Amino acid sequence: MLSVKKNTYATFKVINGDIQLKLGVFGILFLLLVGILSPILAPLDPYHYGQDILNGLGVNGHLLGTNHLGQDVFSMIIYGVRTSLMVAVISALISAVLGILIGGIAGYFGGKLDLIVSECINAFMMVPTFFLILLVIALFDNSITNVMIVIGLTTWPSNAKLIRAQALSLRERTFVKSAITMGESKTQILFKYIIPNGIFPVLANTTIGMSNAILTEAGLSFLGLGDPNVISWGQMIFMGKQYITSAWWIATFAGVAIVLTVTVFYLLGDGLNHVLNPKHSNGKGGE
Amino acid sequence: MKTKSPFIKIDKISMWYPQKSKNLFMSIREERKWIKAVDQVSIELERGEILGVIGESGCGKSTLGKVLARLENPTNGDVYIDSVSTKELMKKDTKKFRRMVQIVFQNPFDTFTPRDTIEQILLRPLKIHGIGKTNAERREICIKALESGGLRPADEIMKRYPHELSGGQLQRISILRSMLFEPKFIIADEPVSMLDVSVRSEIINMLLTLSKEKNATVIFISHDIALTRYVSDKIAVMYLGKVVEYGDSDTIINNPKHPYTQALISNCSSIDPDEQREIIKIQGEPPTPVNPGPGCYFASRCFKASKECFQKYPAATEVSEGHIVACDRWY
Amino acid sequence: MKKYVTRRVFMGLLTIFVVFTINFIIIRLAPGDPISTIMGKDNDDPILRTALEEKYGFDKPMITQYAIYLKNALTGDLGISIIYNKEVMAMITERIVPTLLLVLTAAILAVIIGTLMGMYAAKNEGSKIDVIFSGAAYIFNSMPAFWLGLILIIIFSSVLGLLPSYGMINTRDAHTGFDYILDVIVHMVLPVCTLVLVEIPIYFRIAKSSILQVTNEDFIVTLRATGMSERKIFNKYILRNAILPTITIFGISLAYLITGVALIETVFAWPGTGSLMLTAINQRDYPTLMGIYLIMSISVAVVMVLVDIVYATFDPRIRF
Amino acid sequence: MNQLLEIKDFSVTYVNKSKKVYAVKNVNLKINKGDSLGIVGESGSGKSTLAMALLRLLPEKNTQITGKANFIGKDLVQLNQKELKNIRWNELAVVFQKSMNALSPVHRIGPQIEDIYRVHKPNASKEEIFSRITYLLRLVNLSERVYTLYPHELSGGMLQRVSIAISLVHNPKLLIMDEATTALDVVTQGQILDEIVKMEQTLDVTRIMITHDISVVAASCNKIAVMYAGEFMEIGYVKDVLKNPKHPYTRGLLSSFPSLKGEKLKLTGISGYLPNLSVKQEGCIFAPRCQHATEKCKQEKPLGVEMNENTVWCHLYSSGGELINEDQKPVYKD
Amino acid sequence: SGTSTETGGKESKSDKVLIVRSGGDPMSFNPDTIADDNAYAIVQNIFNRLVKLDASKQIIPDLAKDWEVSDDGLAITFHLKDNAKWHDGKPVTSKDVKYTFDTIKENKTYYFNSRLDIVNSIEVPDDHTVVFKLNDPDVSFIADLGWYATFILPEHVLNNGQSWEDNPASKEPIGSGPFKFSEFKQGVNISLIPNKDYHDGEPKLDKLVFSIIPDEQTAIQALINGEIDVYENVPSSSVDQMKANGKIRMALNEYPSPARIIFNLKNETLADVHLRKAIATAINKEEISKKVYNGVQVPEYSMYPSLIDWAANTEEVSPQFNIVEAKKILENAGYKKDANGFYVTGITLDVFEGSGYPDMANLMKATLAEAGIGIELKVSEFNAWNQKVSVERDFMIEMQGGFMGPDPAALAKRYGTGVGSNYGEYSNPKFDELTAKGAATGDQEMRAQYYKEAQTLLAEDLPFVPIVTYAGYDANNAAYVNLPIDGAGKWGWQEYTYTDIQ
Ligand SMILES: Nc1ncnc2c1ncn2[C@@H]1O[C@H](COP(=O)(O)OP(=O)(O)OP(=O)(O)O)[C@@H](O)[C@H]1O
Ligand SMILES: Nc1ncnc2c1ncn2[C@@H]1O[C@H](COP(=O)(O)OP(=O)(O)OP(=O)(O)O)[C@@H](O)[C@H]1O
Ligand SMILES: [Mg+2]
Ligand SMILES: [Mg+2]
Repeated sequence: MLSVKKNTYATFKVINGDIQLKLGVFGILFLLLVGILSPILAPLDPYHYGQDILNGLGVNGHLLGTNHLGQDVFSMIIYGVRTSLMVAVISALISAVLGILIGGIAGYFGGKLDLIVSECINAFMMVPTFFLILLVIALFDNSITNVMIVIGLTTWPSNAKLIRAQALSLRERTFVKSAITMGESKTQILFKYIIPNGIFPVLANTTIGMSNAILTEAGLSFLGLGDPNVISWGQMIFMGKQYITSAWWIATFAGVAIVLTVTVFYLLGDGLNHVLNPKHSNGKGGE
Repeated sequence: MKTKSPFIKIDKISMWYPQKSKNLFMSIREERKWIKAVDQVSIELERGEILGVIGESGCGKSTLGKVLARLENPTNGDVYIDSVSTKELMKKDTKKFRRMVQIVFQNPFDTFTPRDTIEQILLRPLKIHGIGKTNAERREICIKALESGGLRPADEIMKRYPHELSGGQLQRISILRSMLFEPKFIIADEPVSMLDVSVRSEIINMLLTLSKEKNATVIFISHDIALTRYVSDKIAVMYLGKVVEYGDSDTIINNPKHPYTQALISNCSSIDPDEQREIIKIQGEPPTPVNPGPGCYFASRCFKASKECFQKYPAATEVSEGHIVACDRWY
Repeated sequence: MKKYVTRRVFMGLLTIFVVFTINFIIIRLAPGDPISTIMGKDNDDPILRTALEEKYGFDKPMITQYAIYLKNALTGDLGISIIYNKEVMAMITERIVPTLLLVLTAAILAVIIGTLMGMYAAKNEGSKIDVIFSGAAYIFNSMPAFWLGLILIIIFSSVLGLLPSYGMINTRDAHTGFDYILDVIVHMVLPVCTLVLVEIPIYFRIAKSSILQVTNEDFIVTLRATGMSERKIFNKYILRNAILPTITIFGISLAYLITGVALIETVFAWPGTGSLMLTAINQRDYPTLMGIYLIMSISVAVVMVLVDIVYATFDPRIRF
Repeated sequence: MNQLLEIKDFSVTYVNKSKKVYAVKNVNLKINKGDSLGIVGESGSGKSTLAMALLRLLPEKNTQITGKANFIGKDLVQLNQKELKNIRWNELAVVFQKSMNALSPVHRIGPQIEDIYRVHKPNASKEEIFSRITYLLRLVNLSERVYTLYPHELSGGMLQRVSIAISLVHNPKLLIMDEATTALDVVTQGQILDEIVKMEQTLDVTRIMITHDISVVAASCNKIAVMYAGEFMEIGYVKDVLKNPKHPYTRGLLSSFPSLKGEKLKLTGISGYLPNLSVKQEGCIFAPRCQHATEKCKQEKPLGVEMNENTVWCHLYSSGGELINEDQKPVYKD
Repeated sequence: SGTSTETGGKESKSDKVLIVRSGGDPMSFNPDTIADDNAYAIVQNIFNRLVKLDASKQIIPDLAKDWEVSDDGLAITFHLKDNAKWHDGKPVTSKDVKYTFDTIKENKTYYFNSRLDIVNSIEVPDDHTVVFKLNDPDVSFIADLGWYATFILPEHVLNNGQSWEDNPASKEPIGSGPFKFSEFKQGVNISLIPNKDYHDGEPKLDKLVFSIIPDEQTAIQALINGEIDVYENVPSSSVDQMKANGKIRMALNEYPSPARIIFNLKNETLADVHLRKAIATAINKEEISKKVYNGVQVPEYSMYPSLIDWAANTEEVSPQFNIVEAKKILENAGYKKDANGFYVTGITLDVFEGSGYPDMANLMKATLAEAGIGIELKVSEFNAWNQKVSVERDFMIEMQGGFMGPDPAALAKRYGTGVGSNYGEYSNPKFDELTAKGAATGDQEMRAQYYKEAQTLLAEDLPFVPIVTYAGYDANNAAYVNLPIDGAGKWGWQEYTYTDIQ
């Protein structure tokens, strides 16, 4: 009957809505697991320069072959998860903490401070960030720590903007007003009411920020500005680029790994946005 | 006039917001424009009195409430409670002021942070103000309060999150929480307008009972003129930030003198289908409170307006004992 | 509206100034200087170094250098490239044309294709095609553009031999006239495709989600209630409202592209500002670096301001 | 009889994920030409759902509509899109509450109205449309100036007037107004209600007025239907129902409204809360909150009891309309 | 004729156009102000020097048909070819030579300026004879005249009161070389057209284009696709693939510029020769050569590039790879293992990005770790590295390359006491003495003697460790003959005068 068809359709839509979050969460868990268990999962030490040079797929037990230095590509990919996750998490953390504090304070305290901060945010949004990151990394030290810090320092404005908007509306919310009349201090309110209640959009944005951080790191590595002391996918592409026709596996799998990881973060971000979007949680209070 | 100073004296209180200029730099050069949300309002109230405030949307009722509760700092004026300047009090002892003055908000669904349980929500203010020594003691206080408000079983309700309770329950909790401080002055800003009609009466009755018990003075802000009449002893009618008429509630409803009050009341429909409605039409939409004046703010819409009305803001006239009208053509 | 535009332009100028200053500081604080480049790899003559430092004024205090540079920049004089001994302005104008050609073509194609795809997916939400589009959007959105570029070169240039792999024109046969244009177009195919492929998802998603969102607006329900055909509702009302976020995103991503295209320019040896910038970074060509940055900031600011203005003309609520 | 709309056994269910919401349950209703029916009920009682379902504007993918709704000889529930298109606005128009969002924000008001006008009269000339619209705008007390303005340039009251004018462009037979005056303040609301009543006399439309404010119904309708949790409790002439309410719920509701003039009576209201609409409940839906509820009430759904021209769904009354037990005369404790 | 006017429209297909890959934009077309690798290949075809280097990096005549050194070594006389003409038709005379070097000597900022300190005066007895009067004897001066920034410039064009940098003539250079400047498109290409009146015969090509492709991979693709014809020094990773390509001719091109690590002897840890020896012993040069350079750049043990075979000491060399031996050296010197098995830790190695150096450093790090020497890599972009290493001298070990030919006198410039390029601040009076003797003698055998002895000292002291030679394949379109690489002893390296289609 008609209603049956409607039913399946509705179910499909719901699953479709949730599936992103599900995939995202499972994907992240998977990546985390791989990151934690890298030493167990990787068949070989990726920092070991073996005798097998430029072996193809499966040759001599190298699942994804080896590179010109004799490193096992599969093991490198596995260890690369660590670098990518580290870059993603730490830079996003820096960006989120900065953004939340700056945006939260500006939005909640308002007034001239807010005007100044929000104009700064607007100005900062106009800054060509990749250019800036590139410049700093190229000119100063290209250690992975620097990369993470610089990404964090240049991407906070979007978080600040989000949380500021949240703070602006939250401070008009009744529960904040009522907290004031209950005698709570401004800092208490900022940390107890404004930030916890306004953090979700930042969270969703942060996962997107994480994917961008991974891509940025890869881009820098591709320009030869990666940190040689760690194994990163971007660097594998950079290194594998010269072998792209003869030993295509070096750059190709690293690229695939980036695509998959970034996709997982995007899925998570979208899923979060989806779930947190009030339009999807219909139904009024009560129940 | 009176020998004894009133319990609560609202003294020429004003709240002017600067017209929002979105640009930091241009705002410096531009001439400031002011939204006079509340403009020189003076009211005196006795202990235990209930004042209803009515008026069109945007006339400054809520702003008045917020200023009285010091959620906003008034541009001008002060409020004295028992002859104590609340401005001074805020500076010296904010917490004491907070315990003296409480506000009940319109939207019970939004009065509590969604992340905490009712228990956490109720205990926090007690802790802040050092009421009760141990958490157990504080819990006891809360449970007693909830049960007195008909919220049973109290300890079960305390475990819930706000979204697991109905609007009526939440509004009760909100009122009960305010009462924990035994405030002397309560501002209720449309406390029932978001609630289902059928549960309104219970909330209103509870508010009235509690404030009578504590002998607190109440300002009751509402759109609903019939309800305001039911609740309050006195009524103040506001228009664009000014009180245009003030008096005993029955006097105001039955014998309004200000043209605006007359229009307001005539437009207010009743549930009595037989009632003859003869509405007074006033032209136009309410103007914005940006730099109003210089004459009577209502003049442009007034059916009685004369030339003079546009020139000078009319003085408040006491037309009968305790009935004050800010209109030169009230007769 | 006039006030709005002035405000935006003013903000843009301020941003440029701030960015410019930050940039000056970053560049000057960085280790290394152009002198080393001029002196050549195997030369460490300290006398030569001092002489060169004097010649380019690097011996002056930084503040003085900044003041001089700022004064000159205000009069439109970006100085002379230390490395190439050429007017920075001339070098950038020469390079910015290919960059803009690449970026604008890609952005415009991406916005058109992406939006069309988004429209289709929104209309047929949940259909197979929608699922495919959405899935592909995730994948391409996550793809490092430089990697995609490499893959495209291998496929279309090395394996299939269909398209040129680098540059903007065929060096062997210098074309003129119409052939020249054709030649440039052929060379543009791969880099533009790369950019378009990674940009499409952005417009696809924004178009799809904003169309779906507008579809639920009350006024659309009202229009449905009037019996207006879905087609007309879609074409006239939904689209016009749903296009607004696309405009904003267009601005942001165009701005991003202008600066982010450097990677693609490297991969395809495209003679644009991106590659000029990378060389300038490596050689510490201060005037060129500052000049590029200034011009880029200006372009980004101009794009942003233009987009804001376009947005304002599309959305009457903005005009105040 | 000049019956315009007859709703029989009409139900609407929302199907969201695994959860169902029974928003409207087996309701019956008749409306005659020239009537003005006010549907009152508390928030969530299903008023809007009923209206939207009649207009067939609910998203088909997650709603189920059953029953019949005969409107000028056609069953609204069964109509296909093409037939619907013909009926919409021509015969059946609607005004929504959220007037702020009722018009596209990026189009000028005039052209939007023209588009709507052309839906059913594609060949109408500009002059024709303009004269019709200015006529209607004047009817709701607006100048033709709004024609060239954008929605955000109007106040809420003006937009609401525009919405009303738009709903009338094709002289519909039935006009549904869902909380059309709720968001407005007292003065504007009073004036618009007054205009609606007058306009109705000139244009001869039948109107369904959905609101939670009984005083609005008292001021502008001749019939009233009291709705509670998706069901009708009582339907009848405004004068009868408001003066002499039969259903315990109606009484409770009325006692929640203080009167503006006259004696100050104590407000009582109804204790308890609205039932959960996701659960199908046996018996009278109001029984859990009703102080007269008997075992029967808890088990059996009451059938409509006709009294004069009013109908009450309550077990307190016999099919003849008398109170079965005088002791149970619905009064409310103080 | 002779100016750079396009023939209009499309050039006919039969035109012989040679397209050479260039890594980047030239900085200037004045070849004497700065040393610029990107310009170097181009200007060699526009200008002439007194002498030039051939494909094997030996000195051969250019404008000077021959030269002689006076017995005391204080005067060098060059005899110029008499048929050389500038592109505008004016003859090239010894006055131009004098003008060129006098101007360089006056300008401290010009690259060759400090090298001319040794020159007391330049005399021009006639139009085709130039005599350099030196303050001290130095035979290697001749070789240096064949390197960067020594091109002879036209006095009549440039001597107009403006500096060379600002001179508009520097933008459209007029030289005496086989090709004339035609066009420069920034970031795209540089086109040269043949000089029909060239004194060594008209070039065979119709057009010589240097196409700018910064990215190596793109350049390889372009070569495979036939979009370019010459790619000097292809990455070793692509060598096998290109060798297999029938359309491409591969030719090995070697340079006396070995990759080496240099110890900062001012650093306490590294001042210990035992540690240096241990490090040198723990470097697996074979592995590096094979993995990083695909065997193209071979291990280098000699302290002077073995490519210059007459001067290289192949007996006293840096140690062979032997982990056990390295450990033994450390043990004997009294080093103790820590808990992780390291004798020494905290040594940093500064490397710049490119040339496979980071890879090389990573491999070294791995074998050094095996020998119990803990190294931390610091990779920076070249300019930052340069600042750190060469200007600030803030490093422990650094890795670099750099030209050490064509004359062993280069040893003194790299490792002589107090010399600018002596980053590690090596100082050995005996070494200084030997190199001084080498420079003052004209006799090649004697010189070889001195320099080999000096190398023995280096092999003992190990202020640096050579790792691999510098070499690369030039990949050329097989259709062309007489490319620069084919010109050993006949024509200049990077010179296309004789290049032709088969
Ligand atoms: N923070 C603020 N900044 C600027 N203007 C404000 C602010 N708060 C209120 N206003 C303005 O002050 C006026 C009075 O607002 P207020 O909320 O007090 O009205 P109200 O009488 O409570 O209306 P309602 O009945 O709709 O609640 C309005 O015009 C409003 O726009
Ligand atoms: N899309 C939906 N999905 C599920 N439940 C819904 C949906 N829309 C409304 N409901 C539920 O249906 C019931 C009736 O809602 P409806 O909007 O018809 O009430 P109403 O009487 O118009 O209330 P109000 O006075 O607040 O407008 C409510 O319980 C509501 O939560
Ligand atoms: Mg209010
Ligand atoms: Mg509704």
